[in-house]
Amino acid sequence: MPEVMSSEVVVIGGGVIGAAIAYYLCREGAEVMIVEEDDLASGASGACDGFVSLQTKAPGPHLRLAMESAQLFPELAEDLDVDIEYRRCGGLLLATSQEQMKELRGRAKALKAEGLEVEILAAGDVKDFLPEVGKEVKGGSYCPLDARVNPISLTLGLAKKAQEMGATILRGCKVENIVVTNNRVREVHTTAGSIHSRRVVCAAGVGSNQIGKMIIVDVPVLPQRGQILVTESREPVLKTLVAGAEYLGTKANIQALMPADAESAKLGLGFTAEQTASGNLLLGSTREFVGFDNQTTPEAMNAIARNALRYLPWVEDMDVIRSFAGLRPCSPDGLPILGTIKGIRGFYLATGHSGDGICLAPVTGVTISELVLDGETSLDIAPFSLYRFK
Amino acid sequence: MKKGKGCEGKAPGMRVRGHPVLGEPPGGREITVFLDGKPLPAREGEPLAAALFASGIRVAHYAAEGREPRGPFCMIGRCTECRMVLEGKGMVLTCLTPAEEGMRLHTPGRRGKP
Amino acid sequence: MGSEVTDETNGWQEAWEAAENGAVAVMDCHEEIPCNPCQEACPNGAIRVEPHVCALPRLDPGACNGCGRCVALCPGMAVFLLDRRERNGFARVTVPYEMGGKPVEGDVVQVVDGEGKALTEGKILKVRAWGGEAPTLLLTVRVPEEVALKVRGVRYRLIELDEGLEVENAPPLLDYPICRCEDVSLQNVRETLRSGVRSLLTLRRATRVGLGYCQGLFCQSSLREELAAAAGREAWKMGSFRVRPPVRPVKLGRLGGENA
Amino acid sequence: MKLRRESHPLVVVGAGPAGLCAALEAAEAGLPPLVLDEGSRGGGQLVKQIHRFFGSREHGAGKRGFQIAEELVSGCLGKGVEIRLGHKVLGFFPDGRLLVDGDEGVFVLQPGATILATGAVEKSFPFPGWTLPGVMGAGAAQTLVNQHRVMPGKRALMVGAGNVGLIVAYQLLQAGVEVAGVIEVNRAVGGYAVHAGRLRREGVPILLRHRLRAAEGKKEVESVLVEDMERGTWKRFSVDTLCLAVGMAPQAELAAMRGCRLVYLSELGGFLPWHDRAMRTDRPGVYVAGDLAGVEEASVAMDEGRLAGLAAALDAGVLDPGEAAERMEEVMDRLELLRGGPFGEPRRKAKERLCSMTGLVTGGAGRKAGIRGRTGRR
Repeated sequence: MPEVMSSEVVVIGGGVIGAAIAYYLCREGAEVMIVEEDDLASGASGACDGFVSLQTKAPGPHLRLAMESAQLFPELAEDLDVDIEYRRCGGLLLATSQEQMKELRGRAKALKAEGLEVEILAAGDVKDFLPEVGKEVKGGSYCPLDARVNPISLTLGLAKKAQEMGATILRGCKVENIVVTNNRVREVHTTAGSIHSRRVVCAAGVGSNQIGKMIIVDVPVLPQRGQILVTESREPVLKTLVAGAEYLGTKANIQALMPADAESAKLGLGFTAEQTASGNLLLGSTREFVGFDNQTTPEAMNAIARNALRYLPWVEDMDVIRSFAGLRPCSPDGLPILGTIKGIRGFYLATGHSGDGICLAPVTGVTISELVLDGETSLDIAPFSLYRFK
Repeated sequence: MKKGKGCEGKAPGMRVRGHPVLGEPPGGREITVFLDGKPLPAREGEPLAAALFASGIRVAHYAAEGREPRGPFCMIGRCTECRMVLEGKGMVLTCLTPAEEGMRLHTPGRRGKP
Repeated sequence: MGSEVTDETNGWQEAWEAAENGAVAVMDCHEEIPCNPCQEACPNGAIRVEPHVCALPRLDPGACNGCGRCVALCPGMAVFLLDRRERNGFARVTVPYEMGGKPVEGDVVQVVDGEGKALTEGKILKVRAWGGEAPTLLLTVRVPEEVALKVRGVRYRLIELDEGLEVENAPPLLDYPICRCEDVSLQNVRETLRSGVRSLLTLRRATRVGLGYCQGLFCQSSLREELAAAAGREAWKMGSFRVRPPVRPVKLGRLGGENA
Repeated sequence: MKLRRESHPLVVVGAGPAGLCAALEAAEAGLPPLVLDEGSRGGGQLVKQIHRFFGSREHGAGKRGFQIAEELVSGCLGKGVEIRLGHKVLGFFPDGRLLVDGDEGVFVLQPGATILATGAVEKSFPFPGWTLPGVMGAGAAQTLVNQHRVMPGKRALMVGAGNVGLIVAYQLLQAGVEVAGVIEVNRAVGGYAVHAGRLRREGVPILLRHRLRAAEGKKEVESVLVEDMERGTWKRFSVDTLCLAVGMAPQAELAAMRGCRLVYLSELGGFLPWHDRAMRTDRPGVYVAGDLAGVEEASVAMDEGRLAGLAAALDAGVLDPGEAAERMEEVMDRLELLRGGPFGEPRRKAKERLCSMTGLVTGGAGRKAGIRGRTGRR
């Protein structure tokens, strides 16, 4: 017979969001159990780039959330025992047409109005940051606060620290049902046994919809595939994060920044590049709704490589040694879903980060831990409520 | 114990001559490639790694921040230990890259070098 | 000499007797290997590999004319010719030869046994080549009759056996990389395993093993064994890295190249 | 600009003995395939084999490996088989498409059916000093001396007294490399006695119950430490080259990527794609042959290739089922015999175990069922 366990809080999902929530809960002295179906960082957190990018967030609540999160990273880098490779390296957003430039200027203005430092660069200025850019590049914007981090190390580091503070991590443990009585969460049934708990956080990423069904709540999170190419390791050649304006276009659904050709539009192609601490370039990426298929495809590999050559022609002689695909937990508007559920006490949602999970993990952790333990949050999370979609 | 003849310093001359089954090697055109700036004889079309072996050179690159020399291990393009930088091409597997006149090879990773 | 004949199933006794009248093949083939070119080689049908391809060859000495084709074509170089025609205490032995030295008739060589030990010095009486475009040489040497059946080859020079140099104390074994591409040491892997890691994927995430140029081809099986040792399970049950294209490195310029 | 696409009714990956025989057989049946190989010469590992081959006439026995390679290549060309050399298959996607890098650029190839004959790769294991230049696979040394005609070093020690170790040690001698010895942890030589005999008569010691401990040297191999397991003592051999011949493993990455179920059989080299007697995997339209389907002799690879070629032609509907059955029976019978004898027995049993693993493919895995296969159910 499976044993019966209990915990003050159960966090469903051992990705970066679950790990961050567990970490901040433990810092407040809570008793936490992470239930992970596979292994830590086995989903999107282990198959993504390490962008902690601010200038790609939508001005408003989204940006404020991200800026809050960005402030938490240096402290995390300090506190975690694992080197999370956090570097405030700055980020470039490149435009390949005057229309895109115009759009970027408008956005920069809006971002600045919210207090984010963003600089508009002419084509000539871009060369200060990159050895060489493609002829199509007309300029871009630069945000010095953009940073990068190793997403796997971040997830593992958060989980490890949480564990040291008393959290239990159940790996290979699948949630089968959530018992609600008298409008309150009571119990979580898992393949490893039942866990008595009055507080359950759903941080299950692309599995959140399935978890929601257990309590008859529709959590509108769909898997969105993003493919990435990995190159051989090189000496440092890329100081900053680099993204193409189309990345922003496909991410935030901005018509003026969408890829021009039909094939790229179909793939949701947007250029991203970063160099990891180990020297590999990660080149992205796509946005495709293909269910739970996390294979890479010939079309996307070709398209990503072709796109990379457009922006950074000097990558031509670099070897691609691997590709991978992750499934972003995507919400209808691309913003996270944070908060409680009407009519069920003790159930909290922290999902739908739509590709911003790494960036928003610290602030999600802090906010959800406040919500779980105090019932209120220092940051207004009303804009991220599940009920904004209704 | 008999001291192996070949253990101290390999001079050029590692080509197989007068093979009892295969006879003399088919004569590819003698060409020159460059290793870290120094000329090196090679036969046109043979893998670069073979040309290096022919001159007794077995270090392809340095790993572990320049501490560890590495050389060809599988000769069929799988181990990737034979990789070197070929000017204009980037990193190549020398066991699969045919030698051409004037190619310039560089030993990557050596400490104190780019 | 009959006592020297150890394998009568291969017709050595008969061959020894038949050799009085001229060259005859002696089959030194004692393992059931799927192989029958000797049968194919013989123009007289004197060699039979029956009932199937793994059977040991049988020679009918009466039908063998000592042409030597089987000597040249045997992939195991396990056939030789014996010729006792001289009847003066000497025999002629013909062995296959594929080493250096470019033998010519008249060369004096070391005649060796199956362990490479010199039996006698002998003069090469005859050099023939047989077996297609890259032929095998057949060298005929004259040796005292009493060693004839021990002859397995000839050598131009004998080398001392290298037994290695005895090492007084076993030196301490140092750490070494288990993953060559990412330079992950064995100790690093073992420490990570001690922290409770039990899957290839987690091990990879924690240490970067298998993330390099070769895609984990070279370290995967060693990692499985380390994992298995830590988990007390069989190595093959420890899983595999997921295969991610490209399975061979490819230049970005090629992958993204515009092709007609 | 879109990724170039090409399609072909039958694609064979790998132009070794298995791939070429598969191509020949399919071509004869009226389905001439497109053969891809990343090497610069057709014939796979045969091109570096200079010894005469075992087997029977059907396998080119008595001829040298590179000669067999030449014959197979010209045989294929004569039958209208297109062989594209220097073509790397970068991926075999679950939808059945191949991503290929060749002189025409990177392109997508859509095969009607695919025969994987990707061969095997030498195993290696880590030990102190194994990263030093001069330590290499026996096959690498063989490639150097026989194909590229260059010596890997002046004096070598071979690890492993299986057939590969014994043959390569002999061929190093032929090329003019001194061989200090062959060491083997087991109590007996693993390879054929005739191969051991050839080496011994050249004065090369085969040291049984000796274990490799370390390769030593500053920049390259200068010596090798070996443990005498019987006496518990250590020896140092002064050599500049250390060759490892410790077995081969099927190169199953493409099969794994395609989603073929892999099974583990140590007698056949490790993980390999499950297949029936007609070389069908559990993925429709995907066949395997040769060392990928279990590391064995070249003669076996050739016959397995023939089976795969026949099965592909049969399943594609170009070969009369009766004729196919007859041809397959003939090849299967020969395979049975090739796996006879003490050396083939463990492999024969392993293959039998493999083919009897049921529940994987509809149509069953029995011999007759294997022949009948998926005719008419493409």
